[in-house]
Amino acid sequence: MSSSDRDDPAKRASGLEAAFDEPAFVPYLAAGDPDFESSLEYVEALARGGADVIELGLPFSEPIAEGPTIQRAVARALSSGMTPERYFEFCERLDVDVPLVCMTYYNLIYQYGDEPVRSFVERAAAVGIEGFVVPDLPAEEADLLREACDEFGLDLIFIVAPTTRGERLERIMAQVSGYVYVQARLGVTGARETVSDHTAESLQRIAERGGSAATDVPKAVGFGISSGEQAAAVVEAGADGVIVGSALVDIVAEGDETGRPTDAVAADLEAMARELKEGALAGGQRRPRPERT
Amino acid sequence: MSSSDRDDPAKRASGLEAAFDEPAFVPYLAAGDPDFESSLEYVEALARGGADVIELGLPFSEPIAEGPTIQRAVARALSSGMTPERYFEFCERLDVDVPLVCMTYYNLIYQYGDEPVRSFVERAAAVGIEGFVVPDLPAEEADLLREACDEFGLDLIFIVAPTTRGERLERIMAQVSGYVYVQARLGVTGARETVSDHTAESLQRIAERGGSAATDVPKAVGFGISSGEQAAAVVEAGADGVIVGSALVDIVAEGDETGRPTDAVAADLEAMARELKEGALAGGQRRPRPERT
Amino acid sequence: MSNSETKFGDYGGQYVPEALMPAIEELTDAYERYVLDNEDGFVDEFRNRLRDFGGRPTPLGRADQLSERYGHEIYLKREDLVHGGAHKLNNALGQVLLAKYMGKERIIAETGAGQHGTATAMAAAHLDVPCEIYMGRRDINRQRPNVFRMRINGAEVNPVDVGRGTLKEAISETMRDWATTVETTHYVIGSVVGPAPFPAMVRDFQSVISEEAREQAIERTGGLPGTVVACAGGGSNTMGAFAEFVDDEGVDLIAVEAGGSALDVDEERGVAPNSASLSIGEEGVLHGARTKLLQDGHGQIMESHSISSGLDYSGVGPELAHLVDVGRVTPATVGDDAALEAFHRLSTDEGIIPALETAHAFGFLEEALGGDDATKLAEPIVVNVSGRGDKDLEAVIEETEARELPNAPTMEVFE
Amino acid sequence: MSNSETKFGDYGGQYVPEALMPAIEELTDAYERYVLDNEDGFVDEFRNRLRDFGGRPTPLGRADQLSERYGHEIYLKREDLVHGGAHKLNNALGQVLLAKYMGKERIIAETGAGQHGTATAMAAAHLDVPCEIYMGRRDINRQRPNVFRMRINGAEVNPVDVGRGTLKEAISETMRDWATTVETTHYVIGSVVGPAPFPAMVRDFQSVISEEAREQAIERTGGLPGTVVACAGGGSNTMGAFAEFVDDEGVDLIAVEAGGSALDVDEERGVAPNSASLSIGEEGVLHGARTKLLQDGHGQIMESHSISSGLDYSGVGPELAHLVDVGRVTPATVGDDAALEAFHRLSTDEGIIPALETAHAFGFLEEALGGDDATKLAEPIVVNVSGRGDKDLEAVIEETEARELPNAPTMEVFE
Ligand SMILES: Cc1ncc(COP(=O)(O)O)c(C=O)c1O
Ligand SMILES: Cc1ncc(COP(=O)(O)O)c(C=O)c1O
Repeated sequence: MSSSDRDDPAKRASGLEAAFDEPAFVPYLAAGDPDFESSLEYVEALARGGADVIELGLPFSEPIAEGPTIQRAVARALSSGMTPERYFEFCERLDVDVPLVCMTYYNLIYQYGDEPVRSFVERAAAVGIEGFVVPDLPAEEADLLREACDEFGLDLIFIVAPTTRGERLERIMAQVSGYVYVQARLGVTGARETVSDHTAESLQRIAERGGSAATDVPKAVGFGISSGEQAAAVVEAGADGVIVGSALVDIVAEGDETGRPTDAVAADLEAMARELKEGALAGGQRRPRPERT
Repeated sequence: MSSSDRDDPAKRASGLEAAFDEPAFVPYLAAGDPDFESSLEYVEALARGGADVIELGLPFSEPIAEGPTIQRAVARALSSGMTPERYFEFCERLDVDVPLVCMTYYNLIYQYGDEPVRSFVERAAAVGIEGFVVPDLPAEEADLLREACDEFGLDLIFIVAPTTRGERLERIMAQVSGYVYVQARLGVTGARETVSDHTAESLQRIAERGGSAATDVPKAVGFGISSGEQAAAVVEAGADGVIVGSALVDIVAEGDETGRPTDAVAADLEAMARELKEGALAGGQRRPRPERT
Repeated sequence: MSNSETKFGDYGGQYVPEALMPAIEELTDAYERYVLDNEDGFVDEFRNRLRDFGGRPTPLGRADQLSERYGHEIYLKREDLVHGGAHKLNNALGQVLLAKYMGKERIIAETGAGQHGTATAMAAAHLDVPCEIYMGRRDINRQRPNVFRMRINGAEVNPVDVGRGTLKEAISETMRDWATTVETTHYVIGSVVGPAPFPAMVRDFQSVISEEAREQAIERTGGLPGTVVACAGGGSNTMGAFAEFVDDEGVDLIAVEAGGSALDVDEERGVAPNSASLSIGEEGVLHGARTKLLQDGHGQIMESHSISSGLDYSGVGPELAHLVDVGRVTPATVGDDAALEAFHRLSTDEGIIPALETAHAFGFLEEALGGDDATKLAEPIVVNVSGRGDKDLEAVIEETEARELPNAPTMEVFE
Repeated sequence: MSNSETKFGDYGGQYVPEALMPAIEELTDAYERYVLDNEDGFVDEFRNRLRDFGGRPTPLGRADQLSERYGHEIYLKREDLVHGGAHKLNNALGQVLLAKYMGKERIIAETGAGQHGTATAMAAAHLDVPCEIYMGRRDINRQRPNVFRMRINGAEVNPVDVGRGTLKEAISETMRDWATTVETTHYVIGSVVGPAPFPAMVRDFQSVISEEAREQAIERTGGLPGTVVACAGGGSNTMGAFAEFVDDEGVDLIAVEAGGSALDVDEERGVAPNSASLSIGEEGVLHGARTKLLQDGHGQIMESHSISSGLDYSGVGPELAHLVDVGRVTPATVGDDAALEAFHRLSTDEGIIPALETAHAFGFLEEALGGDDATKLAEPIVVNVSGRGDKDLEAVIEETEARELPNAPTMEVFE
């Protein structure tokens, strides 16, 4: 991620939001799955396929928010030797031109370096990461991370769940930056055949109680999206972007299990990325989007 | 047992006591072990070998006073179809010239016929039985059986155990008739290599607390005697006779297990009987027996 | 000095080998002095240990789901919560303690389900007396966990290979040991059976159940129960649950026996496919007492049968036989299938996994109150939960699978 | 309205997915209203059910043989006598009842040793709520009887095949279920771990242990105990046994963790051959709370190890971590071998077969008081017997045979 204008911390926050100027495709992969070098190629393939932001997972041994697909990805990455330090090297090696978001669990952020949290954020900023998604860190416990993000100019993305309502929603929306991760349905990550009806409902709720951030901060919908069609539907329902993880990890997993060549897997990922990106764009065209288009 | 002078009830009691005029050999076998016909031959062989009284077991399903050897004999007899009725037939068929004592458990005596206990005793008397040994019937519970025995002129033999002392001993000795079954050691029936030292001690105790019966009623010692040598030692210690069960049953059992011909087994039994009888006689010679010899 | 009862009507007595009679006289004396007359504070120590070691009092709790199901107020007396998992400790602790007061150095006991053996092993370990348990080979194999427990408590377990290898044979074998070792050894008999003074003494140790239940019922419901239900093998939990109510004429007492697979007897094979001696047994003498027995026409004892080892016995306590004869106790039978169903019902509906023995008492509730031709029982009903079912898990699973019971859970979670 | 504690010093908090936060807020509210303020008589019903269904109070009994062995007055708080066989029901019953008050229709729980799963399944059956239990595959195989019990109580048991298949994975998987079903479902967490309000709430449900023990000690010994000893996995029996003594400065509180096979960690393999998070763990965040953890230098959670499934966990309750940091609670460790020996000692000497978890507390007694360099502990000593060992029999036999322990009985009675 040898980029130029993201060296200035002040600009980063806008970097993420800008990625949603058109309906965005936000893929997730676990760094180091199934090994360091293949994983680099896979992430780069996603960028080629049209990713607007990449959520790059730093694997944690207890991924309590993940379904079986990503649990296994995390296990593969861990056993291939992925560590926070190697993760940062991975980011440095990565040759993509899209913003990176670090997706990980709080304990890894907390344990790194001499100063809990701050050391990790500092190092993340140095390797070009622009934001964080931390599934086990609700807004209530996020002060330390928020401070460090502010210090180094990174975004702190929060998840809004179908159960997040009323005052909670207001509190989260007041703290969020970069984008809002709208969880499409209850449960853990994992590809689904059909996308839940919660999307429109959730976006509606955010619009009602989200305050100024509801209009200012993009809303990316994730959890279960696995096809261009679904991506289109989600965007049509009002999302500013789609987050896709398990459907992509499935391709990596299958490649690993069947021993396919890395470049073949990378090509499939790129094609899948393209389908999803095109879906998102198609969804955007199918609806009136006066505010952002 | 087609005998003549035992038809008169009044003479029966003396019949048993008379058997101890010289040191007596009192063998035990379970009637019907391992089958009706062989068993007849075995009992007759004992008579030929010198038995003075025969304790003929009527098998009961819960022989709580018996060791493994006799338990197995009882099981063989039961599975060959022995019942109280068949037992009486067995006695009728038996061609021996020695008094028979029925050894069984109380429930069989209690259940037989229309009148509890009395029916059984009546029938036993009719087939020529002269006495009873009932291991699970202590003197305290023996009233009904005693009455019936008196009515039909049979002896009721009680066991005196090593633990029987003081008043208990007196009470038992006051009720006993035929002979006293002196239990040589604690425990259950079964052949032993060595005979316990309790014999002399028990006889001593009986002499002290046994009242007139201590001198009038013969004392037969049993539990564990398995050789002529032991028989001699027991008689020498003062017994009027030896009761031998398991050592004889062992011969029956071995014959049954190895499929030996009945007459060969019978011959062995007869030889063993002879050894035991001779042992008893030898024991008698080795001690001064002014009162009875 | 109080006198112990040796007969209950015509039942009871002391039909044992002479070698044991002196010990039984000694025991009778000790029973009268220590248990009946509290000499040397025996009863106080017993009660304290029952509380501190045994966990008494046990609760009397309302069975909400069953009460609703049957439209009757149902309360459970929770002997399953006694240390070791059954009422058996009440007696075992009493007898082992008594043996210590008597200066005995060694304890032996028979066991069927293994509950009495376990209770005795625990009591013996607690009171520091060596202990050996006789157990039929068949029962060893169907009650493995209890065998482990006895061994782990330091008791020897002596397998009995005679006959069918169940409780009857174990009792006979223990009596044989006792006949050999009677001078130093106390035989802790496990139910209200055997020669006097055992039936009265075991009842006295167990009557803490009804003593508590009576008080608790009055406190909780404002009065005496209408009905008390208990399963009956030898009848110790039964007599324990009934004892203090026997004089309360208004309280119905129901003893539920194992109906096994059928209520008849196979004279030919000498086998009764049930253990219903109160219901179909005949008077006779076994294991030291005159009582009701499963026997053939000749007086040979039949092999009994029950899905529950602890009820699988051809005899029954003489006092219970007497109370049935005089009409004070009503006998009932529940078969293997109904007991198994009741086992699952209590487990899923009340969250209490009962012993298979205990399950028979609940099978009776279903049969009396569950069907279309349901009768009424006098309320409130107290059911004695004589023990917990941990020991029965493997057997239950096997028996359940063999029957494909509709209300039973599957076990396919294991690979 | 009372306020619940969410932090204990720096420990505790609520580190959970956003989807769960509303449920946790709802739970916090319910905890404060029902548990802390007894709204709708919740606490009264809870106490009554603990008594009638759970069998409380449990006794505090003197351990005669151990007292003699160690020359110290030793008393046992008998949580092994609680229905189900462990202290776990205190909490499970409280939470399932609370779930009903909250209108939840479904119960889920994780379990390690199976004791919490069993307790939850029993409570759910008792209160008529459907229930699913997550259990690691490895634990399923080493605690079979408890799996049977859960199934027989009507609970679903969901095997967790992830990772090493122990408690850590089961908790993660239950959290995943909860994240999916949170609107209708209550997650009955099994120890004083997890996000607030669980650690405080579970402690409150368990503190009945020390409430009773405190009263009983005063009544029995005329004063407070000098020392209270409890094993610590997550720490619920520990906090339950300590809670009411925390303010009694003179009472020493000792939390005994599983020392496993060694007290170090294998960073390379990511495995700690122990479960001693209080003793050698580092601050971190796991399963919703900041606490002491077994983790590698990167913050990855280590697989823990203990001979006892119930202690086999990489974390520990945040309040306990805090009490250790401030010096109020002293941590200690006892390894697998010493725990197994202590298991046999309690079984043969006191007639109480403890859970392997519990055995660690007794292993501590031996190590502190048994050797030549024996220290003194303040008397009287109360040891919390957190559970019974029925669930551990097979494992104990296997582990014992592998070690050829001198004080252990053999099992050759089986053919
Ligand atoms: C739990 C339980 N209930 C009942 C019984 C039957 O015995 P009793 O009829 O003496 O209570 C047993 C015997 O082992 C038992 O374990
Ligand atoms: C008997 C027993 N004791 C202790 C524990 C450890 O849990 P905690 O530390 O929460 O009491 C368990 C857990 O399963 C247990 O079953």
